[in-house]
Amino acid sequence: ASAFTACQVTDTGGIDDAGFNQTAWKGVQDAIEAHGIEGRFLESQAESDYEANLNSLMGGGCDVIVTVGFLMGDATAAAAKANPDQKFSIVDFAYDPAIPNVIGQVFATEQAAFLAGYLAAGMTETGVLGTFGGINIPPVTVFMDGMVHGANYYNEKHGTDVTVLGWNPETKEGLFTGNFDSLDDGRAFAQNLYDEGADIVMPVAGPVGLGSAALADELGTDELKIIGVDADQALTDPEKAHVYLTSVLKRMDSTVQEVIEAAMNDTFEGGVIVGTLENDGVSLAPYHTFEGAVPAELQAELDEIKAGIIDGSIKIGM
Amino acid sequence: MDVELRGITKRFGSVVANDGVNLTIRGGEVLGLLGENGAGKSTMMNILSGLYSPDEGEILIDGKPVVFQGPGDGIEAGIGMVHQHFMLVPVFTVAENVVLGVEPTGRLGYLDLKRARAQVDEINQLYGLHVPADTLIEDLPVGIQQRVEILKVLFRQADVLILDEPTAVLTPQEVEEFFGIVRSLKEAGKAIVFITHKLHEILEVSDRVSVMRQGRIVGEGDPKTLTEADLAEMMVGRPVSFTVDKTVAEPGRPMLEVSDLVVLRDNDEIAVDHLNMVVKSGEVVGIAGVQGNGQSALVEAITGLARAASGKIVFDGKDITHFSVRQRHSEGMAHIPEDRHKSGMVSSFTIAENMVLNSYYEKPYSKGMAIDWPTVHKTAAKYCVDFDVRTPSVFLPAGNLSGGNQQKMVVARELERQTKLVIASQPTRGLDVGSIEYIHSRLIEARDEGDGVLIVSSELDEIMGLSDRILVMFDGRIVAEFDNTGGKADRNAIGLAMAGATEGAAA
Amino acid sequence: MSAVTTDTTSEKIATGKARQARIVGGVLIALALLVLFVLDVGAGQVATFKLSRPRDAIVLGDLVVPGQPFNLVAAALLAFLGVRQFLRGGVRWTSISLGVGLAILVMAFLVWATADKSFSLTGMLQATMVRAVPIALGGLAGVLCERVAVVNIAIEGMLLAGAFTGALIGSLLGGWGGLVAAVLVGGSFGLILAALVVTFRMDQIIAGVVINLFVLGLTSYVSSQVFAEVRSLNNAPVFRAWKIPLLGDIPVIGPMLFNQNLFVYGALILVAVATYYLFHTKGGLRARAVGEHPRAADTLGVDVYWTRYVHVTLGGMVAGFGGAWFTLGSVGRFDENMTGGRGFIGLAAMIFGRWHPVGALSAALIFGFADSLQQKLALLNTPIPSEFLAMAPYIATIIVVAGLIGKARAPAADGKPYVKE
Amino acid sequence: MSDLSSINEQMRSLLARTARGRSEFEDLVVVPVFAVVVALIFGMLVMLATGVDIATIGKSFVALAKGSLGSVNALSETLTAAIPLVLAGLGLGLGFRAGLFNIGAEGQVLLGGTAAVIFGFTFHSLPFAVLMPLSLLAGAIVGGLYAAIAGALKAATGAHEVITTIMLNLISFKLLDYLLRQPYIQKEGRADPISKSVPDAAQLPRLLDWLDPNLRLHAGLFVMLAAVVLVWWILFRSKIGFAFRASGENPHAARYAGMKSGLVIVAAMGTAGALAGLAGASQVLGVLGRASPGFSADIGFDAIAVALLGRSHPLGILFAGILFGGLEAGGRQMQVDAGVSIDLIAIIQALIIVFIAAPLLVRAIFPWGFARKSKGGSEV
Ligand SMILES: Nc1ncnc2c1ncn2[C@@H]1O[C@H](COP(=O)(O)OP(=O)(O)OP(=O)(O)O)[C@@H](O)[C@H]1O
Ligand SMILES: Nc1ncnc2c1ncn2[C@@H]1O[C@H](COP(=O)(O)OP(=O)(O)OP(=O)(O)O)[C@@H](O)[C@H]1O
Ligand SMILES: [Mg+2]
Ligand SMILES: [Mg+2]
Repeated sequence: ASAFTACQVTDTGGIDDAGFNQTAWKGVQDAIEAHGIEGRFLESQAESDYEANLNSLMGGGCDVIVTVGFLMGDATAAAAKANPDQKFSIVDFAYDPAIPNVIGQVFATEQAAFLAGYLAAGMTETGVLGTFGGINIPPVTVFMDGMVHGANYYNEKHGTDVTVLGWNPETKEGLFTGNFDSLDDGRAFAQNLYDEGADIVMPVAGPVGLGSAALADELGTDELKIIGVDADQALTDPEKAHVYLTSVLKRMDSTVQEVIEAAMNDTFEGGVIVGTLENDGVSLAPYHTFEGAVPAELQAELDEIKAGIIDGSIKIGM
Repeated sequence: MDVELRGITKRFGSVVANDGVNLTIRGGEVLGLLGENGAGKSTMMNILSGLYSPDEGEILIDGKPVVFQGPGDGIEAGIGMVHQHFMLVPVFTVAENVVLGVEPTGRLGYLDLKRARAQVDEINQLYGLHVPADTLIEDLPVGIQQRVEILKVLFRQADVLILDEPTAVLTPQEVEEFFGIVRSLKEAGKAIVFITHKLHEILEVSDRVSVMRQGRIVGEGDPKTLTEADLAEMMVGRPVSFTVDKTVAEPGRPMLEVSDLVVLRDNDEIAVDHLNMVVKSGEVVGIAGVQGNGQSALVEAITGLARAASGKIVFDGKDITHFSVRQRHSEGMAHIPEDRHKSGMVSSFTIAENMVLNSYYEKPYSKGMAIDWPTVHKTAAKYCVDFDVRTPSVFLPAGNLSGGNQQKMVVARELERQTKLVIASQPTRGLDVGSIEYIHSRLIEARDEGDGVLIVSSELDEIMGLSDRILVMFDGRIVAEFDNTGGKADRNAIGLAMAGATEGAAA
Repeated sequence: MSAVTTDTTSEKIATGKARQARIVGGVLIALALLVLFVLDVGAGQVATFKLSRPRDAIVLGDLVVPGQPFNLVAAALLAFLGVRQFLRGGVRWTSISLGVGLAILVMAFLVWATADKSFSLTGMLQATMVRAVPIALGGLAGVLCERVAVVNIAIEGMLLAGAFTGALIGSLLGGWGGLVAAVLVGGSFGLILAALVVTFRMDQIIAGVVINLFVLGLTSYVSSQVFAEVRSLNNAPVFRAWKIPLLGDIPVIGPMLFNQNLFVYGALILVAVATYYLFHTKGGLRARAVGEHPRAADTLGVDVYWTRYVHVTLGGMVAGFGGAWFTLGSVGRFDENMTGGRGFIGLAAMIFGRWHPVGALSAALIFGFADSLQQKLALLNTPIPSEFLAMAPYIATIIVVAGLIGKARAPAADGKPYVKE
Repeated sequence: MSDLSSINEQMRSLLARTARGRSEFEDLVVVPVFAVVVALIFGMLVMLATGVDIATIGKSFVALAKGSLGSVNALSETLTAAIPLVLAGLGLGLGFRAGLFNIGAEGQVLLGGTAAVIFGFTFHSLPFAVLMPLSLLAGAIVGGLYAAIAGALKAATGAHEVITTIMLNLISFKLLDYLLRQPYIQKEGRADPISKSVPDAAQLPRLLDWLDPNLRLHAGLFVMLAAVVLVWWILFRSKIGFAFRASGENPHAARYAGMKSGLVIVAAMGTAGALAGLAGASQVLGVLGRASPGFSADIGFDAIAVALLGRSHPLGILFAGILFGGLEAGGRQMQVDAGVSIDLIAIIQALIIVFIAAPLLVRAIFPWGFARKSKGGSEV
């Protein structure tokens, strides 16, 4: 096989996790489509598989190996050090100091989530927003942080009193399902927030959020709207596309594709890619069905804020 | 209705339980069936009732051959069996147990318990059974449970009644009443098969007797012309002595002194009520009483299985009220429990393991934290030889032994040690005459070696035969005491005391 | 029973139960101190419980509870119960006192957590019911199996199979088709379990574990191979809530009981039917006899094997129905391992509910309550870490099982194979 | 009877052990072989049904064999995966023997592993000879104590161990999530829920890295083998084991024999938990090097199947664990070589257990290959 091959090792969530494994794989697929390369993946059932899976990819078949998630940080580093000629990239993780043959991909997710929080605060009719997470870990809570800060910023600007239920950035405590599997939890937790008055909810728990979308679908979007995370969920969950106000995009697919392209063009250099609003590594997805519903002024404010964040005049969480 | 069994053979693995058995059963007649433990009586009757299917042979009803696929077919054909081990659901009421399988129903499968109750009461009346229809089985004394079994069979309008050791758990009074029931059934034209180990019962109630040994019929006869000794010899194949040979007791120091003992049941009811008694070394004390009057609780308290709520238990001068089971055991107390299957043995354990069930931790069976298995095995083999436990190997599961041999195993375990006090509860329940003879002689031997022996039995014959002194227990207390030197105690008086009649005669 | 002479009453007869009663007394007093000192609410703070939601037909005002007085009263009540229990040691009252005590504790805790805040009580109760459904159905499936003495560890797998089938067939044939298919597939796994344990005399626990492994493997495999490619196969319609006219408008209780979807009503009806069946019909009597004393049932012509087959299959069907809830009654799509251990909790609910359908439902409701309570508390910014709040249902279960139930009695033949000669 | 030589003769025959019968041999050897074959055939059918072509199926079965047995690396992976399964399985088997159905191994693995990690990095300055064994011990103790909670509850109040251990599992997951956020435990300089790493001196050394640095087989192998012997000794040679077994088979008889049921329950649960804790410890000290959410990866649940499959006998558990380890390693290879989803392995695993655990089923499917039994055979 002389064709360029990109390989991915998933973490225990599996390739169809409706989260970072899937989004990263989409990056590989995009690269396949764009450049006619080959791609393959190995799923990990348990953490003890990471090392074994990486080992079985050594031996030259892969031009670049993409790993996913902080849990694979150690295993990837070890493999990279043992195989200095093999190119690696890890999603959602970075090394300090950098490893020469690994590109870390990290994301300033709070920037995009900040916009989502602002947007939601501008759109809510009840003055109450909600969010919940899978487990209380930074890759999850960074979304929730951004949302709360964005809503607070809206309150500051407009003198409103929009509250966000489900996360307290000071105490670092909030509402968590405790798993990333139980779609039913997604529905129940969204119902809980809805009962407390929330009309826009952002679930940050992988596929669990699909359960929240099912509730919104049933209640109707004037009652409840959902903000997706990671990918544009109006596209990944097309059947429920109409319930997503927007999605907080963490463009792992584009960074993965970028890494693959770097490897193909021999511009691969160990270090870190940081996805920000500025480089479109994170962003807000289109409103799709809500295109007409978002007022022009609000849209203008959002553009302004985006610019502010990019130029540093707006600091998140300060 | 006449039933004939022809050439019935049934094997369990390598055991031939029935070996070409022929037997005829006639309406209006009681057939007594005798045989040692494991002779194959229950197996044959289970085949007749349709529970087991025979490997060879056939069953003919009124001359026509029938094949039973299951007990349902047997019931259909009018054959009803009262099993040796009660086939009652303990958490169901009497009525529920009786109607199970032939339930009176309303619409939507509704279980018409009212009608069931009425039907039960009807049969109650007809045969004078006096069973309360609404009580849970587990709350009933065994004697009544026995009647429920009979009620079940009658309820299905059986013409052939098989009664497998129905009297094993009954008191003398209950046995008398039971015989009354049997006679009235016979008069009603039913065919009855009556299995028992008690020879006098056979003589008393049956019209014909068949004796089984090792899966075969080895003798038949007319009870009017046969004696107990004849029957026993037919059964065991050698002459058997019925009276326990024993010398006059020479009581020594008090071995067990129980004073003011109170024991509570699980539901906090009082089972033993300020009871006082003494057992001296070198004497056998028998406790007679109708089941349910606290005998079991008394034994449990003495052996440490139940807590004494108040009172004192002194064993050879030592206050053991708060000793554990194990401490009492090592002080020299031996305990033959009333239910060997439930608590006397672990069926899946080997015979060797069962032989050291409560002494495995002691020398010489253990070294440090480990068990010294070679020693255990040798000891077990010796015990088997000494106590005539018939088994091919000590490595077989104890559950494979017949009941008599299981009991001998338990007795061996308890009596082979150095003991000072032997507490034996129902030591021969369900055993054949050969085994009974053997175990009785062993208990007397223990007495003659200077042990105190306490026998608790619902079998008045056993109490009368073994004891030097008899205590009658009623409602948690000792209500009467009898000197039985030379077997001279008044049987009638004891019976009356057991029924609670002579409160004043208490010691 | 027997006439106890007067001198007995004066002496102290220590029984196990009396000791237990005294321990419970001590616990209650400790709870009183806990409420008094740990859950103490500042003067003038009020806890607000919202009884209606904006769109309810009959709108009730909020339930406003003055925090400090309420918790003082709660502490006093707990102390009274505890002291009474300690001194009198009334055996019969032990469980009741503990139950009441725990209820008071939960209320005091709620008031403390909600001081100067508010949450929707109605929503919490409705969620309690919803969260209880799969657990109750799992528990009911367990009851049907264990009543005929077949231990069903495979409830989890049967739920998962039901969920998967509901999604797949629901996508193809619509909700009702999916529901029927889920029930049938659940029933087939029941049948398989019955065949393995009854006919092939496999250890019941192994058989259950195996079915769980198998279903998890198969559904994950198919969903990753097929659903990932053909999305339309995993997009089933959801049965919507159906409000019963009038009853559904009753404040607080209405939304919980009368404004739910098919599965909630189904679960309630099934529990009622199963109770009627097990305890008031001929079939139920026979089934219970098979579970308690199979040989006795056999001697009376009840076909033990057939009875076990039928009930285990029925249990599987109930579990299949419960599984369909995850997809057809909740989110409309399947995801790997989406039942998340609810089957095992159902098993616990069955034991906790003493092998009785109503008991299993009640236990499931306690789970549901603890679960929805936990979600509310997470919103109230209590100083308790979210992980500990999430533990609440489980800890509550342990306490209740240890304190209230004691030795529950399983069907006597439970787990034992029956061998005919 | 008094004839001494006849008594000796009698004793000798009583002490003769019966030879193993043909049916035992069939159950132990023939049935498993058939079981594996049938399971693979079923696995093939599943693949066919989901549209996998024959060539790929062939490739995947070759990969399964290669990945589990076909090379040093495969054997190393098989044994590595077997270690925690056997350890936890031994604990469960011991519990089953004592009549305790402990579903809680998963939680005990989790907390035992976590304790080993915490102990390891806390006392990182200790030398290897001290730190490694003590870290293992810490895992065993914590696992044992955690299990003993369920034991104590059962002994004191009769709370059913199935419920309490299920609940303790769920609690342990949350507890671990919580612990991993605590600054003392969390990896330095990271906000992710990952514990600090186990220092080298606490790690179970790899045994074959002189051959190839990727061979992961570690000294936990010896821990596992020692545990097999130890559990065998406890169950069948020691006094406490006798009490465990007696209580498990017949609690009434055990009470009659003076065994303290409460003590036996707590001790058996504690021992079982200690073994599960050891499984967790060997996993973190030998393979993972740290704790993270859910690192136990269902070892505790798979171990239930291992223990049952091994008929709660230490040797049986050893073989069952190795079988499972082989399936895991081979399954990974299937994914690598043939691109077959790893979920398929779970299906094959389930089928193998079915057929091994139900000899009657295998006999029904394959009537040949077994000696014919006489009617009304002695299967009880
Ligand atoms: N279910 C069984 N499995 C194997 N062997 C059995 C079974 N039932 C009976 N046996 C064997 O068959 C033989 C006859 O047993 P059976 O129960 O018929 O004897 P019995 O005459 O009723 O004895 P007892 O007087 O003790 O009741 C015994 O050797 C016994 O070991
Ligand atoms: N499942 C079984 N497997 C092997 N042997 C059995 C089985 N069931 C019964 N037996 C044997 O059948 C014989 C008779 O059993 P049974 O249950 O009638 O006991 P028993 O000797 O009559 O005791 P008891 O009179 O106290 O009831 C015994 O030898 C017993 O070991
Ligand atoms: Mg018999
Ligand atoms: Mg008998």
